Amino acid sequence: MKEIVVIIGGGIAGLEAASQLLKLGYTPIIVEKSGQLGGHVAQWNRLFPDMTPAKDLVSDLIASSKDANIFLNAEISFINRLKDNYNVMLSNGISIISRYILFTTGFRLFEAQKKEEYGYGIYNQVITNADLEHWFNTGKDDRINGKEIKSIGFVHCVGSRDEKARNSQCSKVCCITAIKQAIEMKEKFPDAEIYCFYMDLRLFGKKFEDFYIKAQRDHGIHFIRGRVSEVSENIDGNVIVKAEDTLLGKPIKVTLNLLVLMSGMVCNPDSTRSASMLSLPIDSDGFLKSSDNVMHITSSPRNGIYYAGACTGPKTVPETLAEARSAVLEIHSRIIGQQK
Amino acid sequence: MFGFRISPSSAINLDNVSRDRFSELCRIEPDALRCMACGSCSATCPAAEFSGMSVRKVLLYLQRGKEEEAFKIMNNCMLCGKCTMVCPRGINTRHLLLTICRIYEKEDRR
Amino acid sequence: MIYQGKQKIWSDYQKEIPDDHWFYVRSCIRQNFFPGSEKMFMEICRDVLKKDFYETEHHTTCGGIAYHCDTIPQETAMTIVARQFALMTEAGYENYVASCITSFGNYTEILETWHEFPELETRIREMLWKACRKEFKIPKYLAHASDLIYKYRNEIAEKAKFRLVNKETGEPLRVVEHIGCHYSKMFPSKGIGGAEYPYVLAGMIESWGGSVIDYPERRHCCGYGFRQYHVKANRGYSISNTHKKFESMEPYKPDMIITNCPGCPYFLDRWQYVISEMEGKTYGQNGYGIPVFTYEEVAGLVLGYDPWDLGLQLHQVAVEPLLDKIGIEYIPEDKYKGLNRKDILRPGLPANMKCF
Amino acid sequence: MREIYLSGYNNFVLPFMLGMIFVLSWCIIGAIRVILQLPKEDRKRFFMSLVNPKIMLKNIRDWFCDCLFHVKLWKRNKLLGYMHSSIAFGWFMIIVIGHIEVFLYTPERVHQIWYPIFFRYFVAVTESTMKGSFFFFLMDFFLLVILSGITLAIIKRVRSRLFGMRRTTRASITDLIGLYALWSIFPLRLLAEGFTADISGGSFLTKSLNGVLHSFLSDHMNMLPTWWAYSIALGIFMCILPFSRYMHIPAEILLIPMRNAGIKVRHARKGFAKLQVYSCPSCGVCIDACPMGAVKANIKDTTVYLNRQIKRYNEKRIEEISDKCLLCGKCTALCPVGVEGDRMRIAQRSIRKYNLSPDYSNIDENMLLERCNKFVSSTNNDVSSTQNQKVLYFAGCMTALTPVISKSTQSVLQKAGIKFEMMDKDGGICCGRPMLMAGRKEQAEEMVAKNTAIIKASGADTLLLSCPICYKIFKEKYHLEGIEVIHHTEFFDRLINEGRLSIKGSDTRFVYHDPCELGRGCGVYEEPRRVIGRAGVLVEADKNGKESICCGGSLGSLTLSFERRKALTENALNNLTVASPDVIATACPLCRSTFNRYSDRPVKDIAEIIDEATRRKNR
Repeated sequence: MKEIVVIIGGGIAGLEAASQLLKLGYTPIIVEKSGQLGGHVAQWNRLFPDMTPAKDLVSDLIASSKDANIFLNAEISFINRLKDNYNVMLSNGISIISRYILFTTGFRLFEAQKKEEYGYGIYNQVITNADLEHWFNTGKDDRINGKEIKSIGFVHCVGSRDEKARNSQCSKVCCITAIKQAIEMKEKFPDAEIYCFYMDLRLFGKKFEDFYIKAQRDHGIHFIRGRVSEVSENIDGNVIVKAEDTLLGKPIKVTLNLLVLMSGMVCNPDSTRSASMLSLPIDSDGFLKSSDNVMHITSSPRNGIYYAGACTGPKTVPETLAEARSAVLEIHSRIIGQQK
Repeated sequence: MFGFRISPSSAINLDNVSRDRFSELCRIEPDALRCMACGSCSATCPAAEFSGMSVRKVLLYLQRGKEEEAFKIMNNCMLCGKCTMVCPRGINTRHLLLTICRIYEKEDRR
Repeated sequence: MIYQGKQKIWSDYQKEIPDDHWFYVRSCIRQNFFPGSEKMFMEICRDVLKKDFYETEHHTTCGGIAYHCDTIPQETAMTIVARQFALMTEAGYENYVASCITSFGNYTEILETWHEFPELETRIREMLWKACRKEFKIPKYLAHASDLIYKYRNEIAEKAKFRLVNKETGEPLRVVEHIGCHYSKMFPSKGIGGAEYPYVLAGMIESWGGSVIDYPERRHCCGYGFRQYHVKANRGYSISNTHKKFESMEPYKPDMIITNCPGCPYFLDRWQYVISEMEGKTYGQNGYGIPVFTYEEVAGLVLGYDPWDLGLQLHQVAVEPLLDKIGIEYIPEDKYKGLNRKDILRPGLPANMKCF
Repeated sequence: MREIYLSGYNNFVLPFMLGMIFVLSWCIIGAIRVILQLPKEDRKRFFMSLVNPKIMLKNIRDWFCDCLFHVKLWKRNKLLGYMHSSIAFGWFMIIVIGHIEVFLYTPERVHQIWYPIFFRYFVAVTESTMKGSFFFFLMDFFLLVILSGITLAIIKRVRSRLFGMRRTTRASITDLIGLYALWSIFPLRLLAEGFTADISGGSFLTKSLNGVLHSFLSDHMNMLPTWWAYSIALGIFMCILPFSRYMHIPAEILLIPMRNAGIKVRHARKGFAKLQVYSCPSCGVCIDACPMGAVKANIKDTTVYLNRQIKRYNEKRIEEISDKCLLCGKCTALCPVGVEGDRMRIAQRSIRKYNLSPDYSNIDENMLLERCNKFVSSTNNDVSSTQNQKVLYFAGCMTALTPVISKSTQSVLQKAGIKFEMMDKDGGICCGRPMLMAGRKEQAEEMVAKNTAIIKASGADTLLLSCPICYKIFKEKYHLEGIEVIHHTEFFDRLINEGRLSIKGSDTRFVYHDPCELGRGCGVYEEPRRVIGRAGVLVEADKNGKESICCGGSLGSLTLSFERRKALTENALNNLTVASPDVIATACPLCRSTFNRYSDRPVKDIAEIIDEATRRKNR
């Protein structure tokens, strides 16, 4: 009999894992809470560093995992451990018995309205990175369309590295996302002055630094080291942003037609809920805790439970995909090992 | 009359900063924009101990419209080129400084 | 501005305020600056709303000004506060309401400190015992007087004779609400509406018919800042901050300013005169200033009290244009009549700001 | 000889005369203007030099060697040398002999200046004059020489590599007109004389041509058009001369005595600078010399183009060219006429207007002096010190970024038992050379004055330098009477010669890179080589010494960006490594760090090498 692997989460990690499991001859079952596959990446427009359309990546992944059993709009009602197996009960009444569960539950975008001082949901011209990608994808957003856009600000680290927001970790991809979006906006609004308010620029990945240099030199994007402390709205409905230029040691103030908040990655409460059913440990940052953060990032301390992607912490797309493959390989080795 | 006055805000209002001259500077020396404020230039500068010279700060001051401050710290620049040597982004700081001396003007002389 | 967004935040920051039985402590300075306010508060609470409010002549300053001016250490302030609590305990009250924002902030800060460091509370208890042989219970509820008016705002609105509406046009008055810094900036959860978009005064304005102006510098300090004003060398800094606020609210053409702090109405009111003398600029319409009120004065006005009984003649900025706008009647000749219609003399008029 | 025409005149001399009068008046007016534009003291110096027999003798030698024989070009490439000197000297000789003929045969015609040029048209050979067949022979001989030169010139236009030139100047339109006119003058002369050779007489060339021509064109009427053509070619050449590169011919005649009088470029455009610009023959030697030539895009920024743009008053290009230059001085060193490309560029930079100027008056030299004034107190009382030399070591700004150089230098000094103090241990004032190179002379002078005060007050008798950039300005612009200014390579050489340093050699193969400012700048070529020779095996680069290729890191260039310098450095490295050295040795901190960036083998300063070599012995 073909071994069943339950994959919780139909984002890119889940899809990639399913496609790899299929290639190895197993039966993956994807349980996806929402009505569509692809997770956060499906909402994105283009991916750094090569500006690949996110749509292409997601549709490739969906195509290569189409033979998996996929339950959309299905949540985990409960999981309990049998002797060697896990019994996964879904909200649609289906119950799956499997020896292997792969958590690809991903992250949740920080709710920007929690940073009250930035006024998301209060000031009309304050949007998030996700809203901006949505606009890139659909072209629909009254906060941008038909408005005169002469100045745009990007606030890095919204809800990241912020103990007050109860997320002290760095979300890793916001810096490069902000730069990517800043360049895209500059291309769309060449006359606009674009400001990036950052605390540290953390551009660790391949070609990320090139992006930064390009943004500076070719697009003239202003990088201001200093966290935005206060946003207010003026009588025209534009936002006034206050920050300190910490490199100059002077407070600065600027009026912006659009302020984009780079919401960070925070743990997904759904993955915490499912994890608690199996008494899986949660790390201090709220993400799932791997059995080892160096050697075994995809393993949990429990037999048969594996992790891949942003459920264990902020990850980039390639890292997520690599982890999905790596988790599949671990599952595979374990199945082979047990068959012997 | 009261023994005190309304002092102007020390905050820099980026809405009112004129960018014309800085754009002109960047047209001549586009690498100026590549500064990532690492501070190597300031650390190595022999004029730093005399006038607080720092190319990083000069660039920032100019971008924020604080031109007089920039001129003040540039006063002891000896054009020795150490900053050019250490700049990790390969900015031609010497030419940059010379260009500033050419295209900018002190307020009282404008 | 997305109003629903603010409503959501307001709903997140609500605090429990008992309806009745309060131990009331006054502010050090308000009675001098705006003498009608605290009187009006008691009158509204006791006489209009028939609530139980107790006050004692034995209470002192909370030590807040001295603490914020760095002239006493926090332990001293704590001991003073402990004594106030002892007075409340002796009087048999559990709910403590302060008229002063700095006091409210001071009490909140001390209670939070004791909560984090119980050993400090023990020490203060010992010190209070040594000093005056008193013991105290920590208040069950701590409120600022504006919290209570906020709580009673709808009752007041029901009894109101006037609304914050322009009599001529029927338009709501444009009101600037200014919250004292120590109300919720230190502990957002202790203030109604939180720190970013406090609702305490906005709620009053809304239920009394006005519309709130959301201007960019609404969070900014009034400019008092204790040391900034008390040290004369710093006064330029004090007025600069006030100036910044007025510059920011000017385009919205506010009809009035409502505050909930002892210092703010004073500085927002008096500095308008100083700015007019320095810069020749006034912020109200037709050469007048923008009248500044305490929330109690506004409550009194809408309830139909006589403006001169509320002490509005002590304001620097003329209130008459606003009274006319709302349609509140007053006798101009009585403005400078004190108790028993004694003439308290007309003050000299400013050079640049119109006054009556 | 007998005259055929009584008037001694024919209309065809008009084009020549027109050209002659034009070019002569142009040159005379130009020369007067140049002399008037000189600063007063320079003008005086120039006139004084003309009556100084020693200088005059040198002038004459230089006129012959440079203008006629092109000795510098001979040294560079024999074919190139022959090509130039054949035309120049041949033409010169034809003019001289032509005049001799006129003097001898028709002395009454001397005042008709066209007469010697068109002599053969106006005269017929007689029995008596056949004694002058010697002159006929000479005339034909030199004509042949010139024609051979012109043939080579035509070949050079197609295959310049045969003449040792990789790249040549792109000729301007006027240059081309001048060139074709020049090329056609002598074949036309040959043709014209060929037609008349049976009447006027001739030698092996003209006579035989005459025979050939007469075999199919017997009518003498055909000869007039050829004389016309010859005269027109001469006229065109002379009219175009002031506007073409051939202006260098008259300009150089004035340049040589001025240079020998010791006159320097003082103004960007006037006087001596103007003369240099017009003396540029556009030969293009500087194109191959220029280290920037490693990148093709830079070719248009060489000295020949600077001169051309100055002539055209193209300010934008003048600025670009002068700001880009590395100021390595190689074009100056190789220029056959002595145009000073580097000085000319500094002069162009110096006329730039700056709104902001640094001012160093706030710098307290006493504070700086305190950091290095220990001589007065310690050394004087040091009785044991046999040598009373007080060395003040100024490492320089650039050395601060290569601390190994100053550390090694200090270590070597200690081993040699030299008392020394560091002048800029905790930083100091820049020597001023970088500022001077940027053309801001006043600011540089302020720094020079500050440093001079410090050095003089320090009580030192020797100023030791590690950086050739500093060295050059300390030698040239500082007035440090009684204080010897010396570069560490020279100092080490002296210490070794005096036996105060003993060095153990090794079999490491070193190639020595001559830093621009040390070699071409200060003429120090031998000492570093001697020093290296003691420590290991010295091998040479392809181009070395005076022709050494700039490392590409020079402070001289204002506009060359970091990434555009890479190719220059790699080119210089390729030049250095032809003999497969183990180590690249240099004597400049800037060269060292520049090479180190891209080199595949270790790059060391001589100080490091010597420090290591002395350490070997101690072990």
